[in-house]
Amino acid sequence: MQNAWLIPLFPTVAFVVLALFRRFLPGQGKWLAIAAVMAAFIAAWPVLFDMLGLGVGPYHFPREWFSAGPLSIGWGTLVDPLTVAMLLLVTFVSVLVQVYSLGYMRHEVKGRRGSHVADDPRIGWYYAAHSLFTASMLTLVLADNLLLLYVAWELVGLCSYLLIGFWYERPAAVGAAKKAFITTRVGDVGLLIGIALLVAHTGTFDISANLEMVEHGELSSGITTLVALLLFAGAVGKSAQFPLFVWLPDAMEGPTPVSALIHAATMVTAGVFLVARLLPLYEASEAARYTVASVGLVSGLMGATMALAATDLKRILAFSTMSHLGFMFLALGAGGYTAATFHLLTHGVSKAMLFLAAGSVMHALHDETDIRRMGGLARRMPITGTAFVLGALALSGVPPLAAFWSKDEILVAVASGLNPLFLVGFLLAIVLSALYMARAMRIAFFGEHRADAAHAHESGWTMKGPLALLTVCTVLVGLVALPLGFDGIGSFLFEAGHGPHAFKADAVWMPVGIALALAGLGLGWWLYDRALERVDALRTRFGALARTFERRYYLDPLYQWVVDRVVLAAGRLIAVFDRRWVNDVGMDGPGVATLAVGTRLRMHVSGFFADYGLAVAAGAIALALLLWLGA
Amino acid sequence: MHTDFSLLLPEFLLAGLALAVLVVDMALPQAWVHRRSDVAALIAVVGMALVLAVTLLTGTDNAGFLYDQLLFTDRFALLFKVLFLGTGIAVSWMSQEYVGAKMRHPGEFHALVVLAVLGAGLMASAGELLTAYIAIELLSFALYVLVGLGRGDRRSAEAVTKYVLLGAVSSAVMLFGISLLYGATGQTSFRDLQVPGAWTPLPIVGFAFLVAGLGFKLSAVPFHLWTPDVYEGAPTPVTALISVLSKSATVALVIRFLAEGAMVYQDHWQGALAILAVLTMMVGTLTAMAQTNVKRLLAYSSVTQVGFVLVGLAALSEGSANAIALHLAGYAFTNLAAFTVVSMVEVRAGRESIAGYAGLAASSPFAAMVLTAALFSLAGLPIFAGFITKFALFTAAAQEGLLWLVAIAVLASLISLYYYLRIVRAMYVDKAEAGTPLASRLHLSPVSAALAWALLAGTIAVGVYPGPLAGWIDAATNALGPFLGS
Amino acid sequence: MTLLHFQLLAAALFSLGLYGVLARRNAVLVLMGVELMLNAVNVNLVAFAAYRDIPIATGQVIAIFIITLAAAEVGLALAVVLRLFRSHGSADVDAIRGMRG
Amino acid sequence: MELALFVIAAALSVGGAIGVVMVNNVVHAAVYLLIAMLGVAAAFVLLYAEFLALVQLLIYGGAVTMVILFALMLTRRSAHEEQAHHVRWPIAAGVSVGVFGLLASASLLEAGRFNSAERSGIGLEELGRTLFEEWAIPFEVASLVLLIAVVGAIVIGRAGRAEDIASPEGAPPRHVRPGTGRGEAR
Amino acid sequence: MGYFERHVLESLVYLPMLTALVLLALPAKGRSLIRGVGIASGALALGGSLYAFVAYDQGAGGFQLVRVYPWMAGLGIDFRLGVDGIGALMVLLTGVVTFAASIVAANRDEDPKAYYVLLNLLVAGVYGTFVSTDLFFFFFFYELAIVPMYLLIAMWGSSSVFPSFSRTKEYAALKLVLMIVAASVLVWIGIIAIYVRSEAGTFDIAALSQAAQDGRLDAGFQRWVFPLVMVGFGLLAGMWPFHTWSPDGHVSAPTSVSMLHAGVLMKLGAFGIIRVGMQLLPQGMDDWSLVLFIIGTINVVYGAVSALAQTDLKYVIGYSSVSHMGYVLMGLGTLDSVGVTGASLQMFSHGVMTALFFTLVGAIYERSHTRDSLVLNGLASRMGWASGLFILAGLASLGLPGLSGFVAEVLVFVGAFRTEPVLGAIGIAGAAITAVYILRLVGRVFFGTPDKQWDHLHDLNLREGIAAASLVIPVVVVGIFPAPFLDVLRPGVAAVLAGIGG
Repeated sequence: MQNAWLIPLFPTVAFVVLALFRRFLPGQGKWLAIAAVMAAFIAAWPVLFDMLGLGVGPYHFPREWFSAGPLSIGWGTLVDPLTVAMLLLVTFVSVLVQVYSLGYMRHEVKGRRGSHVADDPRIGWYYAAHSLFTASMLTLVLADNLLLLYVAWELVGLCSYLLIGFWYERPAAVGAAKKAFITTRVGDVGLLIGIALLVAHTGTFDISANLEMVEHGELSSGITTLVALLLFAGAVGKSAQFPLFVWLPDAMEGPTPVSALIHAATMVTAGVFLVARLLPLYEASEAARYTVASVGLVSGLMGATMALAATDLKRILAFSTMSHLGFMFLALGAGGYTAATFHLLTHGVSKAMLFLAAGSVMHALHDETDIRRMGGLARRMPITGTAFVLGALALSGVPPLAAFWSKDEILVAVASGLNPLFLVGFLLAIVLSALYMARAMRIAFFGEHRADAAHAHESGWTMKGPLALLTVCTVLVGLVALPLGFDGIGSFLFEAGHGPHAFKADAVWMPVGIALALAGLGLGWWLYDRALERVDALRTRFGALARTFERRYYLDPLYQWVVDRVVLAAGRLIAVFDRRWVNDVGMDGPGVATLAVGTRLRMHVSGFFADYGLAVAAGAIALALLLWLGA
Repeated sequence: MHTDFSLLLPEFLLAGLALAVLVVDMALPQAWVHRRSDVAALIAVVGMALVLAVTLLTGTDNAGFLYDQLLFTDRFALLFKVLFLGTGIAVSWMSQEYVGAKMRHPGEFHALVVLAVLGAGLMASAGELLTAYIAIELLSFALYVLVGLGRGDRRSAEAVTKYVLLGAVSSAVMLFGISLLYGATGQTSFRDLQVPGAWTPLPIVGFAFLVAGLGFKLSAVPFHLWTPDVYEGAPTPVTALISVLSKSATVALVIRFLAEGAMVYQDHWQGALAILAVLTMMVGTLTAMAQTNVKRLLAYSSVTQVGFVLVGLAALSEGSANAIALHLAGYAFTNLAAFTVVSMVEVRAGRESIAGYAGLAASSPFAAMVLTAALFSLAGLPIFAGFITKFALFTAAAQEGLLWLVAIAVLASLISLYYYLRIVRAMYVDKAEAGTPLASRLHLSPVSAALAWALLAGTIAVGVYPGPLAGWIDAATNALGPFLGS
Repeated sequence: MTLLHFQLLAAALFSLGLYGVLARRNAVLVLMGVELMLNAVNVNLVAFAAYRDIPIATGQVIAIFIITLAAAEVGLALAVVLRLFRSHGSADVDAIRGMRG
Repeated sequence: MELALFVIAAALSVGGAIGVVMVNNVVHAAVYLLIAMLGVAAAFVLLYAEFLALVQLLIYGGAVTMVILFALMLTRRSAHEEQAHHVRWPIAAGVSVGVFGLLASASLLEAGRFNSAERSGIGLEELGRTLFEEWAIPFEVASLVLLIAVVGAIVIGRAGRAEDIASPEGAPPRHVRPGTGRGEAR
Repeated sequence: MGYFERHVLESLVYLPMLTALVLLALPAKGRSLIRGVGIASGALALGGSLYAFVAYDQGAGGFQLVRVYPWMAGLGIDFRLGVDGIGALMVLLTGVVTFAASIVAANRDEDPKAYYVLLNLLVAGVYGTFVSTDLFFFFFFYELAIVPMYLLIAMWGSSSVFPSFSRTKEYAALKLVLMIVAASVLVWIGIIAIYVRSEAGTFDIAALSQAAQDGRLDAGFQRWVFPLVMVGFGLLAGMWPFHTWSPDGHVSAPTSVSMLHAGVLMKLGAFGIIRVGMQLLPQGMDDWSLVLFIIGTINVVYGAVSALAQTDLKYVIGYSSVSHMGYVLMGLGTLDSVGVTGASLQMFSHGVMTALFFTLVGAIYERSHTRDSLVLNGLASRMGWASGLFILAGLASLGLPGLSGFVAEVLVFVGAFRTEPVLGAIGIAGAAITAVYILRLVGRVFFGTPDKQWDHLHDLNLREGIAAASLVIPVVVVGIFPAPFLDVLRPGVAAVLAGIGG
């Protein structure tokens, strides 16, 4: 377990080798990357076994990285069940996605002699970035201190940026990448401020030490709340929560495997991970806790409604991701540590699978993503179709699929830990999430063929295999909630101090949850029939609302306005101010004035002899008077 | 009464040298007439070099004074005599080409240079008002004639007229001052003027008039107005002579006068000299900004430099006397280097406006480099002499509590950089118009080039390792030590 | 009759000479002004020398030097004026403004 | 009696001086200069400096005035061809009055402080001995000054002649009049 | 101490001077020989700098590699050399940037002789400043570094013409030189004032520092002298509002000069604040630290916001330098051991990073003859290495972890939060703006499909590659293994702060 730090090392090495020497490697080194991440995946298991054998920890292995003044910054590891779970999730999904990419990244390449199907020309770079991402994400979950966490946090953001913008010839991809980076960066400002503020007060970056101080009340409540909120800002950005979610739908411009890995299963969950990791901090502040819950609920509802209005298959999934991440925050806000982290895992698996399915569809349809141009795909692509349907059902909360179990936990947590208003909102969100999943499923995979969908076919085993494997996991992973063989996930993923607890079927909320999910699904199936008449009628009825959903609550134009009219305008204003006033007047001004004085002053040498003599005489008198009167 | 005439051996030799130059020039065989200029220059340069050697050999242990403090042959005088002889050698050297190309009286020219050096040396030695006055007149008369020796263009006539008439007026003012001082003390020897409690109106006016007259020689504002016109109108080597020799000699005289004759009243005259320094620096530097003629620009630049020296004079102490002497030495190298190039460009390319210097760097990289180095030195940038000499000067002034004056001085120094850069820009950045002399390669005469090399080396040597020179100067000002010490 | 009388006489001569220098346009007249100023100096010197408790020769010696040098100066200056006249066609110092600024 | 003599001497010199600076006719001015010199010589006599008075008469009255008159002849085109006074003469007058005021007030304030009441003369012998013994070096230097003056007068006097102006070595650089900056790119 | 160890510092000063002399003696026609000599000198400088850096014993601390040569006894000036931890790091920085710049300089075609001569003078000045422990020589070399700037920019620079305004190289050169000299005027006054007031009779920094400790420089005196020093040195560090010479100057200067100037010369300013301001005027620093802090924060935000509106690549980098030097000023203003350490490391980090930027922009400009980010596009497809490295530099600039900028900035921020959290927060926000302009620039210039007109562009050649690599390596190494650098800084920072009693 003390060697857990080696896990990120495998992909790191792969990254370094690929980044520098990929042109000398066969297939630009993609096999190396896969091997590395596979090694990491394998290496993660001993940690789990250690933990099962030794107890849940947490285990802290500090190591110094560098120090400045009184501060010491480490690269140590903090291993607790959450870490182990994340390690497995990240490496597992990474392996599958990288394998999947082998197929996905083979497409039409324009060469000198026409186009042919081949690996993307920059496949090596693609795998390098993937490796870096995996390494960073693993570091993030292992980090024992906030600075190392932040380092990894930024690096996963960078990888997200690089991979979203992987096809940098496409302006949309470049724009999306930029937007993703900058938007999350806004949150990161809060995160870094929060870290700096916390460290300024506690004097250490170490997470355990900080939490200990928080629990011992060594920080004033004001600072605690402030730090908690600032750190949460980072989580909001990274996990695409309201109001910083705008980058997530655009991020779908990247290759779909990237979306599956980064924007569904792993990176976006970093925010949840962060809050979960620092939950004592939030529990110490009611305001922070409620903020987290509120943002989570609002994001959950907004994501769901936007998913309902979106027509792009990947974006529907993206909004769904946002919505489910919202549920996790809601759970965290409610104190449902186990619920949130469990949902993180189940959602991660399901959503990755859904994305892979979507990728499979896109691959078959020449990058078509509009669900209105699909239809009847289930028949043409049985594996993909099965997977998608299972995924949709899972996320809707249909038992016994993955997300059912975790959603139920969240429901229980919300019902017990928060104001009833949150419960109402969450119930609505459950219905909505079932509804939009049904919609996507119904329109894309059932009904009649539209456009190119007729020629769609399944892809090779590299894509089908991971998809199938994830589907199986989606079906099965939720069952770990049950005490099968061990005491269930609740005995493993529990927050220190709250104690382990086994899964308990709640007599009230489990049926309610199932009923709502089924109702949503049914409603969706009924609403989005072939002709979409019923929907159109609704749409005309609630046009403004529909438009609000479609336009993503107008946050994009608002931000665009802020960027164009405030930030860039300020930039232009300052630039002109800098040139005209600071430079031309402030700095050149004295110079120009001096020169003007000089130009006037030179006329004092008039050329007249008399003036010269006069100056001598007058000067002599003046000097005499000066000396005389001065004496 | 000490009347050891052997102490004055260098002076006698110089006088003889001047006559020899005149006589040889007149008696030159017909076959040599076309080399008149070279012969005169050679005799003057070699002669002055020999005198320099004699001065150095005899000077060190022959400290003393003649005729009841009339003339001092102490180390202070020796230091300046060496400086003046060096200046004279350089000016004669650089004139070789100029005089040959532009003048009809090489013999007279070089003889007058020698006499000017003699006059300057006497100024540095003079310990008494009348002797000082006559030494000043010797130098001034030589310069009057040299300025008038310019080929018969209108500018030369104008320059010499203004110079002679104003010089006479200033002499009269100075003499009136001397007469009042004499009247108040009954003495003319500097050391006898220093009577405590004698700072009363009549001697004050006398002191003021004396300073005004010396200020004229120094080009201190407001007595400076002749400077640009004379600098512009005079033959360029003569301009160099005025700017270096005349200024340094006057400064030497002023130092000795203030040290031996007026130190007890320093509190009284310090403020006035400081004001004079401020005026001189600021007017000089501001006016220089708008100049278009290189020689005029250098004229105002020399006014500014005098302002810096005045800062040191206002704060006169042993330290600042050292610094002033160091500054003058560095300034001599620097300014002579600059004028060597200016003179060369005038002779070879007929250019003396700043714009006319366009393309000099391409045409003659060496000349441009020397001039640039000289200008940077004048601006007070390292590794050139100007940096350390100004630094020493301002530090010394600040030590006497005149930090505010130093602040103004460094400000003036900053402004001066602007106009020096204008010349640098013309030389390096601007391109010569096709067909003009500087559009093609400009060949330097090896004689001038050798001088330029030597002066450049001196400028840099003072800039990077002033220690030995400073030590020598330190020993020299020790002669005035008893008067300067606190 | 005291020293003061001579001092005032010298001051008057000096001021008048100065006025001549400053107000006159003909270079020769300017030169005459200078001569007046120098004479004022001489009056001063000689008077100071005379009104001393212990007579000393310095004042008169200086005056002799001044007279001599003044004469030389006149000679030189007049040559200069001649040259000015030749090149500019007049001896008017106001007219020589070829250089300024 | 002595006072009367002083008044005469002063009147001669001051009157002459006024003449020098006021009259328009340059030749008249030269004559007035001579008168002023005479007045000064008279003052010298009153100060027991007979030798100096003699020198004054010889050098000024003889040499200087003659030279000046020659110069006037050589440089004059007509007697009244030009305005003799600078247009800004009031300023000059002001400054001159200022100088007088300064000198006079300084003298008045310190009258009697630096001098004895009685004047005394110095013997010619004493004067000569001082001049040639104590002041030998300045004397020799002065002779060099005279040498320069002679050389200079010759050289400069010749320099302005026509053949000299049209010198053989090409045209001198065109002088650009400062202040206008024409033809000069800054 | 071995021979080399005894003489390494002075050798670093003499080496460029000697190179300049040797070059002067070479015929101007032998271009490849001249370039060879220039590059060899740069390599030697790098080697010497590395040696000096390694030779510095961080355990012992204090000034090391000390040499004293008598120079001018009258004023108490000696040629004293020595480095403390901060100086050692700066020497290393100078070596790295000099090496890269001397390689890049080989791309200049016009008059390489004069160019290398002036460049070497500049380098001599920079080295001299970092290793001088005599206040006079500190100032001497400080000014020496300015001397060649005018010609380097005015002769070899480039003018910029924009629709709304234009900046000629002559203007930029003049402004740069005059402003820096104007600032050094303030420094000059400050130095003389310190010398006089201390009555130490020497310019030895150690002795003057002792005088300050002994209270011979009283608080009132320090209070009025410190702003002179702060503004004087601060101007060279790009301190707002005296920063305007910097973007214009960097834009107009030829590549290698921009590298040296932004990379090293600006550091002289900050170094001066440390050496003179903090060490000789501790009380003044204490009084004025908040002002410095606030100005630094303004720098950060103002520079970043200004950079947002720029379209010229070099202007973006120029303003980003203003912004990044703000972190240095902020860090110094904290007077906190973490903050000052961060500021010192930021000096190094910004130095290599910005030199890398200019190397790459220069490479792009020499090929495309434009720096307009609105015209350039899709370069990633044409100049892969250049684009990749530019993006790397950009990421370092926006404070991406794993690269040098991050460590330095985080330390500055933590230091800031330990003193003035609000300013720290503003600084962090400024860092976010950096991301905006860097990513906008990268998106426009490197991504997208390249126009036809860029078809002929080729990637970095070997020389440029070596230059860039020599700069990238420190960026990455400091980002990943900052410990050796911070360990060297530690004794220096501790000594500086010890005097301030904070």
